[in-house]
Amino acid sequence: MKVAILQMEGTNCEEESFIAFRDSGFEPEYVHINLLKPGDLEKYNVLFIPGGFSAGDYVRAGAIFAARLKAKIWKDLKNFVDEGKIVMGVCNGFQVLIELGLLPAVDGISDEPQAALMVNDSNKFECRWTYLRRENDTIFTSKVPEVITLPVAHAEGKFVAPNKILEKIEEQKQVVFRYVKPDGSKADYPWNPNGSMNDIAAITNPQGNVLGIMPHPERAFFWYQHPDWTRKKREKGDGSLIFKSLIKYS
Amino acid sequence: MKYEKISDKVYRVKMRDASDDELKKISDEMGLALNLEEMKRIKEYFSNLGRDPTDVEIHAIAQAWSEHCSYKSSKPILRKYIFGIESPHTIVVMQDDAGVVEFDENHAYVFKIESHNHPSAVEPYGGAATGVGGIIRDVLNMGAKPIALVDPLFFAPPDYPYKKLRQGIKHPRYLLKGVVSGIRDYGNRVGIPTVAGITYFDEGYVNNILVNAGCLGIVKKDKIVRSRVTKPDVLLVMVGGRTGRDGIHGVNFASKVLSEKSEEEREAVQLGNPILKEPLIHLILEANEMGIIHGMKDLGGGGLGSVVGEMCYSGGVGAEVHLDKVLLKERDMAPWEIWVSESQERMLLAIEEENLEKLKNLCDKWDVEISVIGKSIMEKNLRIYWQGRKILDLPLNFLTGGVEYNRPYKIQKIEKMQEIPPEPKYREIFLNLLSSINIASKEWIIRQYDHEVQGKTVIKPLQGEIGFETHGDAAVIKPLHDSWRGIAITTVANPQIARIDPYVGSLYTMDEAVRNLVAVGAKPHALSDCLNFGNPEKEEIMGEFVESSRGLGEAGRFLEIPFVSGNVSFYNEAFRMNIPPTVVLMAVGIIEDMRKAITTDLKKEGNPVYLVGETREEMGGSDYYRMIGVRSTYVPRVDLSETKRRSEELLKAMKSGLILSCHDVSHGGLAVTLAEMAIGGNIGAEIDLRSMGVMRDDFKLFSESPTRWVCEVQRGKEGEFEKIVNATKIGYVGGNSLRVRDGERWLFNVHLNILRSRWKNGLKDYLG
Amino acid sequence: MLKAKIIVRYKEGVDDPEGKTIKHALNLLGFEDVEDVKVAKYYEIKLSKGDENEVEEIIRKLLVNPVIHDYEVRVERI
Amino acid sequence: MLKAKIIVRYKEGVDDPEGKTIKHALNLLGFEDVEDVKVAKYYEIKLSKGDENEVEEIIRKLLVNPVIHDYEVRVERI
Ligand SMILES: Nc1ncnc2c1ncn2[C@@H]1O[C@H](COP(=O)(O)OP(=O)(O)O)[C@@H](O)[C@H]1O
Ligand SMILES: [Mg+2]
Repeated sequence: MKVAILQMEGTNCEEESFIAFRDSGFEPEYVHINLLKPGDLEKYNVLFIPGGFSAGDYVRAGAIFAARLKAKIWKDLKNFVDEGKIVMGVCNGFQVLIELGLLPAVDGISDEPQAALMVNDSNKFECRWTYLRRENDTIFTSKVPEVITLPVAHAEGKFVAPNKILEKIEEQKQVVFRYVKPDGSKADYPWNPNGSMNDIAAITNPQGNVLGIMPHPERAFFWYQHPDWTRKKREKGDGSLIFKSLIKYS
Repeated sequence: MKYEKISDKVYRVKMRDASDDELKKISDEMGLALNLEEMKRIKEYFSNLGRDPTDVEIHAIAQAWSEHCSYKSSKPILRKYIFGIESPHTIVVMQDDAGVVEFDENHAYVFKIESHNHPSAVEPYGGAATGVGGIIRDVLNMGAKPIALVDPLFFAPPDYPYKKLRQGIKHPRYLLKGVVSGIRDYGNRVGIPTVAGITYFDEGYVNNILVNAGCLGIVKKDKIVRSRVTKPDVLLVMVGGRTGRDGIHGVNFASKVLSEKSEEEREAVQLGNPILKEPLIHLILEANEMGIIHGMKDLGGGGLGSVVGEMCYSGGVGAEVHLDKVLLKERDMAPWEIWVSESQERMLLAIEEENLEKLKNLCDKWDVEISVIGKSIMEKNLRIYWQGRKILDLPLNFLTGGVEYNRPYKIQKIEKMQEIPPEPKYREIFLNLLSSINIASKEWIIRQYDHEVQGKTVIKPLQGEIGFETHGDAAVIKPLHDSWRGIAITTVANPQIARIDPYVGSLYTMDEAVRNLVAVGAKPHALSDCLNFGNPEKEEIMGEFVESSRGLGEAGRFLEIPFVSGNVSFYNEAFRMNIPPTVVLMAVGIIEDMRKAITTDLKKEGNPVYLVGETREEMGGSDYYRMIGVRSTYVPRVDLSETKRRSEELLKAMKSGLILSCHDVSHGGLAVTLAEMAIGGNIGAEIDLRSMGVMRDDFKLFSESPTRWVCEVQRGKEGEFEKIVNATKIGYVGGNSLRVRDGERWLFNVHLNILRSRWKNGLKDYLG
Repeated sequence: MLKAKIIVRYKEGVDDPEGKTIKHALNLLGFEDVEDVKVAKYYEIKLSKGDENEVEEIIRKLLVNPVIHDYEVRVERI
Repeated sequence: MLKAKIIVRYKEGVDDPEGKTIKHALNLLGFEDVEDVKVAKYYEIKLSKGDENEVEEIIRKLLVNPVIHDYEVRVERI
C-alpha cells in the first residue's frame, strides 16, 4: 500500500502523518507539489493531503493548494478517485478536497465547490480536543468504536453547505464523524469547536473512497499524545484506529 | 561639504576635521545612534589611517557597536555573574546564537529566548511575528529542528483607561490582540507548537510592552553547525528572502528610547513571511543532513553587517563581499542599506564550492532563492565591493571588537515595612483573586496557538479532563520517536517582587523555574535568560540590572544550572517611565521517562493532599496585597539549599510513582493552587489549614513563599511518601467543591462550577 | 495595463464571525450605536496584458467559493 | 443611520506576505501577466446615531495602525 503524502509550502503535519502511515503498515512517501508531474500518482494506492497552512491559507484555507493541484493534475486526480483508490485529507487537506470538489461530490465530482469550511464561529484558531461519534460504516472506520477523541487545530473548520446538498450528504450517509459531548449527546460550543452544520467533523464522497476530516487522527496515534493519559489508560491512540481500519481494508 | 560622492550611491564622509558638534550631527543625520565618544573613536581611528571613511564603513561600525549587537552596557556584568556556570552537559554556551546542551548520547537540544519589544510596541502584529521568526532562525542556525516556542508577554492591564494613554501609545487590549495574533499566525503557519509563555499585566508596561520569544530545537550531536568560517575560500551564500529597505536600523531602534516619533519609524517594522520560512526550514535541515554546511548564521539584528563579520572573525579568517550579488526587493538601494538591512527570512550559509550544486538543487525543490555573495579570505579583514570598486576595508578586530562600558550604578536601599490589613471576607477575596487578570485562565491565548503540531507535546500547557482543563506548570516534549526521554519547558518572571528587590526577585524567579520543572517530574537542566530593563544610562536602572544579574548568577551556580544563551533588552523607557526590572527565564528540564510525568489536575476521590515547603508571613509582591492595595517590602525569602533539597525529594517520590498530581504554589498562593488543581480534575477537595501552624488564615492562603508545591499522593502510600518528602498533609481529594477550613473555622466552600467560571472568565471578559 | 479591484464578501445569510467580533469589541469600547459590522476582502490586481475575462477567471479559480461568497469587480485600464 | 465603508491597506513599502504569496500562486497557475497583488480589508459599519468623527475614532482605536496602514473611508447617510 503506497501512500503519497503531498507537500507544499506551509503543509506542516506531514511528519506525524508519515509516522502514522508507516507504523500502520503502509509505505508512505513525500511528494512535493513543485516536483509533481502528470502520471506521478499512478504508482500510489493512497493520496494523502496533510494538515497545515498551505500557501499560508491566504485567500482562503486550502484554496491555493486546490487551485494548483487542479492546474497540474486535475485529470489524474479524477481518475484516481474514479478507480476507487483512496484519497484522504486531514484539516487543511479536507479544506483542499472541498475546494477541489472531490467532496462532498453528492452527484459525483463537481467543478465548483459544493460546500465550504469557513471561519469558526468563535472567529479564532482553536486548538482543543473533541469527542467524535462514528456515524456510518466506512472503510476508514471499521475498527473505530462509537465515540473517540481527537484534537482539532484550525481557524477555518465550520462545515457549511446549501440545504439541498446537506440533505443529500445525510441521505447518502456521507457523514463519518460528528462532534458530540463526552456522553455522546448533541454538541454545543466548545464541543462543536467551530459551529459546523449538523456538527459535521468528517465526510466521505458517496462512493466512500474519499475522506475529509477536520480533527487530526495522526496527532492521536499514540496513547501519550492524548491530553488525559495521566488520568486514563489506553493501549494506543484513538486516531490510530482510522489508519488500522484502512490497512485492513486494503 | 561633509559628504562627498565617490561612486554610485556611495559617499565619503569627511570626518577627520569634523568638530564635536559636527560629529553629533553626522550621527543624527545618518541615523547611527552613536554617542559623541563613539564618534570620536571612529574619527581617531580613521585619522590614524590617514583617510576618511565611506558611509558604508560608518554604518557598518555603528551597526556592530549598537547596544543590541555589542552588549556594550551589559557585557561586564554578565561576565561577572552569569557566564561560566559549570555543567557537564553543556556543548555550546553563550557563543553562537543559541545554547547547545546534551540531550542524550546522540542528541543535543538547542534553545534561546530573545526580546522583540520595541518593534512590537510600534506594530504589535508584525513585531511579534518577526520576533518569533527571528528566534526560530537562531535555533535553526545550529542545525537544529525547531520543535517548541514560548512567548512571555507583558502589558498594561486591559481595563487601562483610554484617556490616560499618551500620544502615540496604543491601548493594551489592541496591543495584546495584535501580539497574540502575530505569534499565532507565524508560529502556527511554520508548524512549530507554542507550548508555554507568560501573560502578565502591570501599569509599568503601558508605554513599553515586552514581547519575548523563545525557541527550542533538537539536533544530532554530529550535525551541530557552528556560526563560523574556519578557512579561506569558503563561499558565502545567502538563501531565503530578498533584501529590502524594511528593517533598516532595527538594532539601533532597539537601542533607543521610544518616543512619540517612534510611530514614524516604519522602516524598522516588518510583517515577516512564514510561508517563506517554512520551506527554508526544510531546506536547511536537508542540506545539514547531507553534511554540506560548513557554517551558518541567520540574518537578524544588524543584517549582513553583523553576520559576515562575526562568522569570519570567530573562525579566524576574513571576508570579501560583493554587494551587487545580493538579491534585492527594490531597485536602487544604496550599498550601506543592503549591508544593514534586517529583512526577514534570510540565512547566510558558508559552503565549499564543490557543494554549491547540491545546495542549488535543494533550493529548486523548495522554491527558495539563493545567491553567492562572497567568500572567506586569509587576511582578517572585511572587504566590500560595489560595482567592482572597494568601498569598505576594515580589520575585523576593530569592527567586531566593539566597545564596552562600565556604567555607573546605584543600588536602592530597601526600607523594611509591612502593612497589615483587616482580615478579609474569605470567599469573596478568594474568588476575586482567582478571576484577577494575572491569575485567571490564559486559555483565550493558549488555544489560539497550535500547541500540538508535530505531535510531540506529550504534556500540554492545559491539563486535566478534556473540556475542563487547567493550567500546567511546564509542557513536556518527547522529541524522539524511539526514546521515552522528555524535555520539559517553562517560562517564569516575577516583576512584582523584583521591583521591590531585584536581587530577591531573581532568586525567586530561579526558584519558580525549578518549581515548575520539578512539578512535572523533570530535573532542571539549563536556562536561557532575557533581561528586560529600562535605560542603562540611569544609575538606578543599572543598579537594578546589577542586582538582578547577581541573583541569577548566585542561584545558577548554587543549583548547578547553567545559563547557555540569553539576551539583554535595555532602553525600555518611554515618556520618562522605565519598566519594572523584568527578568524572564526560559527553563529546560529533562525527564528520563516521560511516562512518569505528572500533571496538575487532581485525579481521584480519597487521595491525600500534601503541602511541601514552608509558608511564611512575607506578603511583599504578593497578588493578594496588590489586589487589596496594601503595601509591604517583606518579599519572600529564598533559601537555595531548600530549593535543592526539596526538589530532589519530590523527584525521588515521583520516580517511585507515589505522586499523582502536583502544582507549585505561586501567584495567589495556596488557595489558587488548590483551585487550579480542582478545576482540571473536575473534582473537589477538603482542606484543613490547621497543620500549617499558627498564622492568620489570609497569610496561609495567599502568601507566595517560595519552594512550595501541593501534591496529591496515592492513597495508602502516605507512609512511603512521608519517608521521602518532608511535607504536611492538609486534606483529601473529593466532592464537587473546594472546602477550606482552619480547624473548626470554615473559610469557604465553593462549588467547582463557580470556581471554573470565575477563573475562566477573568481575562476572557476583556478579550471577547 | 489593467487594474482590477475586487471585493469578496459573504453572501447574504452567511454568518460573518469577524464582523460580529468587531461589533462586540466596538460596543465594549463604548460605541454603543454600532449596529452592524461586515468584513470583506479587497484585492487589487495589476495585469500587464489580460482583459476582463482573465479577471473573471482569476476570481472563479481562486478568489471565491460560490457557496459562501459574492463579489464585486471593477476593472480600470491604467 | 450612517453607513461607513472603510478600506484598510498596508502603506506603500510595507512588504505584505499575503499579496506576494497570491501573486506567486497566480503566476504558477498560468496567469503570468499578473504583476502585483495587494490585499486589503474592507469594512462596512452601520451606526444608528453617530457621525464622521465617531467613525474616525473607531478606525483609529480598532481598525488601523498608522505605522503600517493607510485607509480610505466613505460615509453615507441611509
Ligand atoms: N502568552 C502565553 N503563551 C502561551 N502560554 C501561556 C501564555 N501565558 C500563559 N501561558 C501558559 O499558561 C499557564 C499558566 O501560566 P502562569 O500562571 O504564568 O503559570 P504558573 O502557574 O506556573 O505561574 C502556563 O502553562 C503557561 O505556559
Ligand atoms: Mg507554576
